Amino acid sequence: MRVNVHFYSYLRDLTGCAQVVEELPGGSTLAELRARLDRRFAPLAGWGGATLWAVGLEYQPPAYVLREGDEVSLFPPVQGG
Amino acid sequence: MRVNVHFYSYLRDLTGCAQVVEELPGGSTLAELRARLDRRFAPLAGWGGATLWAVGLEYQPPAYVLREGDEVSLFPPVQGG
Amino acid sequence: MTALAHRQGLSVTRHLLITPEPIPEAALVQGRRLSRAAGAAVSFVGVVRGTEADQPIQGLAYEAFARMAEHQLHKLCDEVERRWPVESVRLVHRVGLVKAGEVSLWLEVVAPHRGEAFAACQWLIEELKRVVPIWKKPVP
Amino acid sequence: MTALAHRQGLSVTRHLLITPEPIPEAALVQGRRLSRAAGAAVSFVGVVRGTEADQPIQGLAYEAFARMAEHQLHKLCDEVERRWPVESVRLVHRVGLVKAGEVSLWLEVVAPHRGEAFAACQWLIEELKRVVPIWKKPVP
Repeated sequence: MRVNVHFYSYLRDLTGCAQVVEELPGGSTLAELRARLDRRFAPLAGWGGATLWAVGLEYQPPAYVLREGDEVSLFPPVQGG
Repeated sequence: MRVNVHFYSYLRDLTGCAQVVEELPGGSTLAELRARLDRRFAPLAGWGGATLWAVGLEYQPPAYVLREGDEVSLFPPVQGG
Repeated sequence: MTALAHRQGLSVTRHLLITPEPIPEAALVQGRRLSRAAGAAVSFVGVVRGTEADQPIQGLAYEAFARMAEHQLHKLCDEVERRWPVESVRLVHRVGLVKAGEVSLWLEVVAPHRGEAFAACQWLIEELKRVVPIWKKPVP
Repeated sequence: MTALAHRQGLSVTRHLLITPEPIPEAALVQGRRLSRAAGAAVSFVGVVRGTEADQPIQGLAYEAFARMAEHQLHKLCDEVERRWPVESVRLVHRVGLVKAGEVSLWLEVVAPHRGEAFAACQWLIEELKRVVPIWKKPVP
């Protein structure tokens, strides 16, 4: 299955990429997606900060099971205000 | 000695008086002034609410010793805002 | 402004007013002056509610012992400046008849960070309601 | 508005905006609408400080994941309305370059009494800084 992955803020700077399509086995989790992304984007693997995950407009934990067409977002801790 | 006494808000309504001059023995306290005022203004004696005292622009306790010419204010608990 | 800068004597804006005029809120907002250290402005607007003890009222009649009220407000601001690194405190309290829906109190505290701005603003209101000689009566 | 009235479905004003435009603070203040039960309006204004880690900066560049930010803000407002009897929540967050001294966040909560207005306003800012996807970078 395919998911769309969006990077924001410092994670976009690290990967040099705003959006990428990732192909995964059915039933993969966000944690498994992260392992793939870390291989694809070496600087992301070296990112020492926290990473937040959203699918669509909601936060999800690493154990979240992805579905075909999910819009996944990765970003550093938020800092509004 | 003489002091000027000012009433505010509900205490002015009770006494029907905004300001009065009171003649007292030297060394009298605010508590002693209050006893005199209660005799002079019966409704004040019946006032069940708290009374705050100021001399000049500062709050003072009942034991405060008055001086000639003091400007004394009596008022109910404040309610600004 | 840090507490240190404050102790070093950088000036703190202080604007305290008791007035029978309507409070010009938008003009007060536009009149805000900020240092480069200012990060947070917290304001409180007190509005006269349209009911008192469940009865509709026209408004509240505010009365102040004005000279003492101003003196006590200055003492409260002195204490605010001792406790928190505020850079500006502006307070306007209206007296006379304030109709339902109108503003009776406008207060703004500016500080480097929001925690101290909120704390100073809330403390100032609590103390104002405890020691500043202003009273109100419902006008039916 | 009491919590009961709120549960009975009296409408709560909710105005949430993420915008690259300067925040029209005075117009927002003048645009406030109050019910007869409103007694307190608490507002927080976040201002970009002129220094970051002791270095002078030109400003902060704010970036948002806008659709998610708006969705998360609405969820926060839902929770505010469950917890406190607020009658209005208005929030404007600016994105793009916000120069030092300019307003990045404007937030106002209106409620019957000040305690709940302060509590809701402070809670909303804390949560915004925890869950609303907006980021900033200093611009030297």
